[in-house]
Amino acid sequence: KQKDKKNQPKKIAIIISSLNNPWFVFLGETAAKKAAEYGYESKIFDSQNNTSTESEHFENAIVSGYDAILFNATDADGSVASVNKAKEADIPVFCMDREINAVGVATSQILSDSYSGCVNLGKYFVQQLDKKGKYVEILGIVGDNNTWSRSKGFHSVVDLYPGLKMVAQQSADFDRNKALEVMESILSANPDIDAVFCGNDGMAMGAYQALLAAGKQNKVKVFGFDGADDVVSAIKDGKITATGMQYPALMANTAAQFAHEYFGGRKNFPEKMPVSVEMVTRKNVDNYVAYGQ
Amino acid sequence: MLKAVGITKRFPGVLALDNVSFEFEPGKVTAIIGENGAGKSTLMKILSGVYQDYEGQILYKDKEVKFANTKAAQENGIVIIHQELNLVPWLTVQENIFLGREMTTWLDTLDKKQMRLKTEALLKKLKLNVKADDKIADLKVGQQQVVEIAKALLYDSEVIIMDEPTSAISEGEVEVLFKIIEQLRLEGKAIVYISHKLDELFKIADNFVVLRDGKSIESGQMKNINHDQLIQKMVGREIHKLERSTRVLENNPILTVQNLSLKHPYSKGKMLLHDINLELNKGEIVGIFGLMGAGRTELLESIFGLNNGRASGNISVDGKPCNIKTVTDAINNKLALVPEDRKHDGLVLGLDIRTNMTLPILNKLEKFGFINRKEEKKNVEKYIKELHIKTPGDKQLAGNLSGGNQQKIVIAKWLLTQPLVIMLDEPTRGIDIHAKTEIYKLIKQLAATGIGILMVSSELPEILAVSDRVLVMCEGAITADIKIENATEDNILKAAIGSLTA
Amino acid sequence: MKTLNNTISVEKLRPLIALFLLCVVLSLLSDKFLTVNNAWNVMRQISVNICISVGMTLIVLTSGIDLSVGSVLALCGAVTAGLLKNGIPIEATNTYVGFTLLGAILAGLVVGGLLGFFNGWVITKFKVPPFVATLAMLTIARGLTMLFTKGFPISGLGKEFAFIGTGWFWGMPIPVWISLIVIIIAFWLTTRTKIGRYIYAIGGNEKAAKLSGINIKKVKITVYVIAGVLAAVGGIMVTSRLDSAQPNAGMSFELDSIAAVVIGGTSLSGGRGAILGTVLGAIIIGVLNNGLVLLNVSPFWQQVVKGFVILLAVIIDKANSKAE
Amino acid sequence: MKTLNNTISVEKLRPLIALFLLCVVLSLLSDKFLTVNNAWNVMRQISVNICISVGMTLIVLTSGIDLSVGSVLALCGAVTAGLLKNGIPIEATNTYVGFTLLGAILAGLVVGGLLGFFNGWVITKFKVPPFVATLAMLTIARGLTMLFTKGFPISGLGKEFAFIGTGWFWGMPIPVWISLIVIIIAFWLTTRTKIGRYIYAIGGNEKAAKLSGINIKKVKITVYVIAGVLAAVGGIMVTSRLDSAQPNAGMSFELDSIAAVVIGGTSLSGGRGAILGTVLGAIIIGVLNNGLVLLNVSPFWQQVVKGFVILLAVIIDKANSKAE
Ligand SMILES: Nc1ncnc2c1ncn2[C@@H]1O[C@H](COP(=O)(O)OP(=O)(O)OP(=O)(O)O)[C@@H](O)[C@H]1O
Ligand SMILES: Nc1ncnc2c1ncn2[C@@H]1O[C@H](COP(=O)(O)OP(=O)(O)OP(=O)(O)O)[C@@H](O)[C@H]1O
Ligand SMILES: [Mg+2]
Ligand SMILES: [Mg+2]
Repeated sequence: KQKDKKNQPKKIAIIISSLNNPWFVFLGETAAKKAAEYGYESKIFDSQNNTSTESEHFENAIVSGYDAILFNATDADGSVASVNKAKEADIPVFCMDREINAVGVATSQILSDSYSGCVNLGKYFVQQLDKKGKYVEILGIVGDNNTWSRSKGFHSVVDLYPGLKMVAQQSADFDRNKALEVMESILSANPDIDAVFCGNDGMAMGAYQALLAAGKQNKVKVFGFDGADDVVSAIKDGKITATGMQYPALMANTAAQFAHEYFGGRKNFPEKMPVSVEMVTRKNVDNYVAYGQ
Repeated sequence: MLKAVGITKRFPGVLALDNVSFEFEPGKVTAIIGENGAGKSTLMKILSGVYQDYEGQILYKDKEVKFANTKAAQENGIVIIHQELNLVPWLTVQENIFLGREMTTWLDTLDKKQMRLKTEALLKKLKLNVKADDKIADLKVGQQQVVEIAKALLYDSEVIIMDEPTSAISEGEVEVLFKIIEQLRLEGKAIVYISHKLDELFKIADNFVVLRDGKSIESGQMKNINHDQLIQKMVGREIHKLERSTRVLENNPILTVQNLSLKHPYSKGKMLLHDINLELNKGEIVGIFGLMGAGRTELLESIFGLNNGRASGNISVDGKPCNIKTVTDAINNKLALVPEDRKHDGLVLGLDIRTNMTLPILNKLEKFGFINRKEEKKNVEKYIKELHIKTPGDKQLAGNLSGGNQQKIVIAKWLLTQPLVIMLDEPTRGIDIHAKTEIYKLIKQLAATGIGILMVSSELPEILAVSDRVLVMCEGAITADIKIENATEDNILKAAIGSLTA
Repeated sequence: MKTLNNTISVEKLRPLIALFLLCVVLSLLSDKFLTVNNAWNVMRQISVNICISVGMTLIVLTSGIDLSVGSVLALCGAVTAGLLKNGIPIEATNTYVGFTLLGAILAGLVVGGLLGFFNGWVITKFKVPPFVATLAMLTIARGLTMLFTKGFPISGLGKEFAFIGTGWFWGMPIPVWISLIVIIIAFWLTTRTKIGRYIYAIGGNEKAAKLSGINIKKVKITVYVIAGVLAAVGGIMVTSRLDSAQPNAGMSFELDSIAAVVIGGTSLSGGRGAILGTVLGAIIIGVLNNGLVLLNVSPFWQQVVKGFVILLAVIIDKANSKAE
Repeated sequence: MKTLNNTISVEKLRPLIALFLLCVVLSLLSDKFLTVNNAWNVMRQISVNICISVGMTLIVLTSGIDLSVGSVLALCGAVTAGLLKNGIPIEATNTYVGFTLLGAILAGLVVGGLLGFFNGWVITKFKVPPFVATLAMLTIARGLTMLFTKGFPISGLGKEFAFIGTGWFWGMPIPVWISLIVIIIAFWLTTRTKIGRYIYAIGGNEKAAKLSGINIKKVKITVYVIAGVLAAVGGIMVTSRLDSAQPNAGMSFELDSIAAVVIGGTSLSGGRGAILGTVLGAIIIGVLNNGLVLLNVSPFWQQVVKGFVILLAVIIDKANSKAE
């Protein structure tokens, strides 16, 4: 039986927190493509933002004999138990984008640093508004830790300036349509805002649409996070002020490459490999395409 | 034993009982008599703890009582057989009989064995041929009613109230019930009996109470009053008994059914109807008699296109053979069916009279995407008037009307389609004597205009009073075809029992 | 208008009381609530829910339910956007069949109708309970949307198309016009036509309806088709407003729409209720969502408050129906 | 055992056919499917859904519905985790009241029971339709979870607690033991006790049940309380497996659980159905989810396939019931 297995191509499971968001779809598919380039069979699992679905995926992947897992966690703490299970089964796990809060469990973690990315965005935000003005924050799903790492990074800077006043903080669940509706209502209550900070690019586009409808697109600065297609070109057109560019392709490719090297015999990987989030603005936007440089 | 003093009960907009007083004695059967809506059921519901908000007093064994719920009444020895069936369709006979008073073992779990034994004994006593584990939904209406009776007889009670227990059961079962009532009377129980079938009352009742419009009109001993007097007290005026038909009709068939057979829906090879042949003439009223489960409903439904796929045979209307596969086909061929259970099959109780009446003819009323409501109203009002339907208006919900008026709406609904043949399944079930005679008159009037009428009934007097000819069914076959002048209760019943005894 | 008076009876508009109370409270709490601008906001925001809920009302009146509206909305929006942007590729000649604006919209509506037809067919032909049939469709249509879009939004659909969701006409936003037209047609359908009567009859007593010669299957399928088309209308509106078809559009819209129906006084067991009630229900939900944001209630508390207000609305409704 | 034979009638186990077919197909397609390891996997995975669905079955039998299970599960899991980790802070003395493992679990169960009680109370006292009452609770309990956790997961709950979700006992995973016990109790409740009988009676004909002296309100409230407690059991299991209480745990669990109930042959109009059917329904869904992963079906196609298989399962079930 062991022999059988050797002759078969290695199988890689790609477990993604949610395919309901194009950013993650891109992450997963890039990883799958890279794995295929190395000649491995791979399959994408959708955890649907649900940590217990995710743990089922781990169990199923372990049983069905996958040889490595490229993993995008739903939750830093909640996913640890699952990764532990894989470790016990001697299957390497490479985390992409999202961290898990445990040392020595995942083989390596290739992480996007949302927090410091948002710190940078916050600095730019302060500069653009000249340290004063009213702004609105649109949060992602309030039960999602990404929402909070972004929000906290942003506030760690912005809250230092008493001239910047947050007049509304609302959630739009990372959803473009909800962001549009929430923004419309916020504009009713606060017609005189100067900026919007959104937890992801989808919501930034939704907020922009609301501003456009209200004729305020030139007055209010919109900030997003992710580096999605629409937003990169919107920055070019001067519609959106800035976004945090994450590198899903880089992370996915690195993770797949690490798996390949693992099969080749490499044993020591960096526990954590941060991939910085770069800020994309009108000035440097020409260096970027969607999800990368 | 049970005495009521000055009972008054109001519903929103209705004074259902107005200062009613009476007394029930042990060892006596008291009949409560009154038209539909006179307040009989309401009174009984008060006595048995269903309603708690009423004025007046109830004295039970000389003490004033007020029951908080039906269970409290039951525990005090007062039980009621409700007019509407109150059974849980998906539970078994045994489970229904013991519902709310299950026997338990020392572990407080259900003692199914004991309950089954008791149920079987009861079923035997009532001569009901079903198993304790049969589901209620699989029973015929009549059998269900017997289960209701069994439920009431489960425990020894002092007062037993029966609200129209015989509205859906056949003569045989009525006999069994009467024997049981006789026995209960000997045991010294007080029995209250409500029925629209006056003949029954004269057979078993000792005393009577007449209610009219919520007031007690008179009470006394049954032996001191006769049939006609009783009716007059009830309605407040005289009612003429119908004479048997003596019409002579031409042989001019409007409906012909040949070799109609019907397969059983589940059991392969079993047939519900065998080779039925019948002919109905223009203007003729044919009564179809049979015992419970004889297949009369199935026959009418098969003709009406409801059993497509299972039924076979040829049907022609007015000489033209027609292929009836759906109800729509039947309507297009000018057939109409007034179903057996008007509440479940005949009416949409939550919709108003107008909507109910015009459902089958909306096709004709709609022009350019709009229902012609003037036309509709005209049609509806015409029949409300012609059939003397008592209602404040055509926007009244069908569910708010009395049984007799509901039945008239169903008939009006079908008259609107201008049918050549009307099939009526138990048209007077649960309807008071006054409304009944009105419906008989109506049937005769319709026949006089040339409509052919098939009327299924389980009441022999009704069959004899209305029909021009009587067909008798037994086990899915027609066992007799008797001209009215030759018909007697004897020869009809014999044919109905038919092979059962042969 | 004597007859109209009859149809819009007080009973059917009972949710008005809850709505009125809600509006009073909100305008006391925020001076921004009762402004023209905000009114248009609310109306534009609820227009999608109104379209969907009108279809849902018809279905619920026949004592059915449709859980698939959200996914159907997403798929139809995606199809319209996809065709508009990319047309249909023809591999053999390596060209595309382009679609005009109208063509793409029509295609979206047809897809909605087909999905609705499938729902109705499964329900009537195989007697699958509506809950299950449409639950399956919820999953299927979402999967198809993902397959069609490959998981990525389809954006940049042009000014013309965006006009549907964002434009104004005669001083009123286009989405509000659309929902108004939908309401009027549905009102006419339910109160003036035979199929409307049939819908009520089937929900009230299916057996009696059958015995009156009504073709139950046909009516039911029609109703599901209408609901599918209306979900497509909603999908096109959402897509146009965002200038982008989102693969996860319409998630859990079914709950909002059923809530609108029920708050509007339509009985989930069928046969009783009215389109105008549903419209009121949708307005209540829309006003509530808007109000919570206007008041800047924290997102954590919002859900709690929203739940209690919905409960309250229904309880007020019930209490009033008793008093009558 | 004549009586047992009676209770587990063929009719009630009809979904077995669908399950059997599904298993045959899957084991032909994947050699991994029929392994001991995988069987434990599936059983562990469905144990949460089984707990919830058993409660849901009781509610559906009374012709109710519970949309709030997922949120209640999340809140109870969070409460247990929070108390276990942080206890209750007492501001005055600046200390904490610590909770033992058992205490924290008990508190979680009590919260579940209370939320269920609230559902039942609203439904029976104000005659709010169960759909609306529990829809409101869905939102409320989710909001409370967010408030309680402040949106962050509560993790690091200790080995002992993790044992509940991950441990083994006598060769069987603990969650499977728990679901087995739940099934047995519920089976006993529905077939051997008065309240079980009353549940069926109320769903079959509420009026008849009332006239038989059954205290409808009491039975209904009891049922919602049981369902709440079972949701809490599920929540504790989920939390323990992940060693972390997630604020958005249990999202859309209500759909999976209603699907299990309906596939298991329980009628949504109440009065007919059985616990064992639901268990089969949950197994079908679990096997399906597991099988689709084993077969390497792409996630987008999975949804499509899953929808069709659910439809098929119900259609097979229906077809067989006719043949009988
Ligand atoms: N729940 C109720 N709400 C309002 N009115 C009612 C209710 N029940 C009965 N009524 C009214 O009270 C009156 C008495 O009704 P009741 O059912 O007691 O008549 P009944 O004599 O039993 O008639 P039947 O012979 O048709 O059974 C009728 O006018 C009826 O419409
Ligand atoms: N849906 C059904 N499924 C199985 N058997 C049925 C069904 N309907 C009727 N039957 C059987 O068909 C036979 C004829 O029933 P039908 O209802 O026609 O009798 P009926 O003469 O009208 O009696 P009733 O006085 O009860 O109305 C009965 O033996 C009955 O058990
Ligand atoms: Mg009565
Ligand atoms: Mg009959």
